[in-house]
Amino acid sequence: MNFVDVVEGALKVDEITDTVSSTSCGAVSLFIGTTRDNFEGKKVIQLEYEAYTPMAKAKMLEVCENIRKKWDVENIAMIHRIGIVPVKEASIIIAVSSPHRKESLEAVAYAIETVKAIVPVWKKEIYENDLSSWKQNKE
Amino acid sequence: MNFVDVVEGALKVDEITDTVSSTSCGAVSLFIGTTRDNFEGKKVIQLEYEAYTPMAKAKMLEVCENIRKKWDVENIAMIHRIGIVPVKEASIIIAVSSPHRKESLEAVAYAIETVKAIVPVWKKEIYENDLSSWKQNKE
Amino acid sequence: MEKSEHREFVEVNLLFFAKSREIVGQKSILFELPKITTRNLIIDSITKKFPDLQQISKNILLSLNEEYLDQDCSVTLKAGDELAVIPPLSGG
Amino acid sequence: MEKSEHREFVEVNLLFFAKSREIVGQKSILFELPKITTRNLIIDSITKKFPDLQQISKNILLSLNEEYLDQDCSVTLKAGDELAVIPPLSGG
Repeated sequence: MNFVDVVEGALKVDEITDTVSSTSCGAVSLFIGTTRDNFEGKKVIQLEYEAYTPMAKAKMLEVCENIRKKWDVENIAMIHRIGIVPVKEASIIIAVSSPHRKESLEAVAYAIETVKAIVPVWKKEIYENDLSSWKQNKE
Repeated sequence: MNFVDVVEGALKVDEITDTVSSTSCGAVSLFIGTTRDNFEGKKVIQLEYEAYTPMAKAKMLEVCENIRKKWDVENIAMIHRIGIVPVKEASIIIAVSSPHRKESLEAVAYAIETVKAIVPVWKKEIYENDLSSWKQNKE
Repeated sequence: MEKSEHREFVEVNLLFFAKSREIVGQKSILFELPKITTRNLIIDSITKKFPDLQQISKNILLSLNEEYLDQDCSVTLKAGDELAVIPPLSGG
Repeated sequence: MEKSEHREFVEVNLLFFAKSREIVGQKSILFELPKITTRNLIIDSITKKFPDLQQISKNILLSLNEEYLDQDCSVTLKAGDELAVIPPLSGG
């Protein structure tokens, strides 16, 4: 099962874990991207995310399909939060279940790299001095 | 912060995520080991885990220290459940937060390998025909 | 927009996101483009209409109906196509 | 256990886990061992006391006060030490 979504409001790691858990699997691996309170010495108050939502979902499903070409995994969930994400809260959760641990661990690492590279989502850092800056993912 | 524990009863992924989340971190990676319903064609009803609890905690702390020698991570939590773990439920959760994603992803993969190799915990698979078998982790 | 008699034009939905949205001040507009064109000619048309986009025009991607357009490709548009200006990604 | 006059013996806590616990039928016992010995001699003493452990004796590890004993090491015990029979691990 591939589950992808782009939502406003807090992400719930226990719900997403339940979504991918499977009786035939011995492993669930997760990656959670969270808002850091600093960037290059500047204090970050919060992040604001914007998505091209339908294309973002389509590209996340593309990442799911690529995972399945590479690894034997059971369920995949990717949820990206948009709007304001305060410090310490999750902007993205990726969860993958697999019969054996190696596959889900590798798949999650691949997934976050690929999501950052191809899924049309943007974040703006809002600093304590009221300034803000649109970010760019590194290669 | 290193947090390790060996407990009876269900593990809560949201609490463990909160335990490691940090305002200075952009990433939390998790590995959850879950009970599979099959092993080599036999139907598994549940697992039963037993630990040499004080040594298990000491060895989990040793894994934490080894992680910190290798990667720049912020918080580490490892919790192993003992007693009966029904199918689909978690026997272990490992969570690591880090400023950048690569470190926590690599640390979690290393952690579960090393825990399986050095932490004195044993599982017995209980099959539907009332038979059971103590397992052995592969190299 | 001027039309040459021998070129067919179509109207597409042009979407702006993130910094491009802030520069243009709109999320989407209807935009007329030649039916047969290229990715680079489309960017030229857009930056002609919105000169302030030139500050980021070297860093933007285009998508057509939710698929990225490669750098040099020829593009055939039809009325109602969804074209989007995609600044450097920063999701995750 | 027989004692030779020139060897000093100490009493340790010997713990059994998993399959070794099931075979022995106890979680822990008090066990007398030479004060200066080796890991292999300890295993010999334990399997002499509990012959049924021989079926897994090639696969067990020993720990002393929560540290694994390497295969061939010399070991100095003191009274009250915690020695554990560690069958192949299967945690995680």
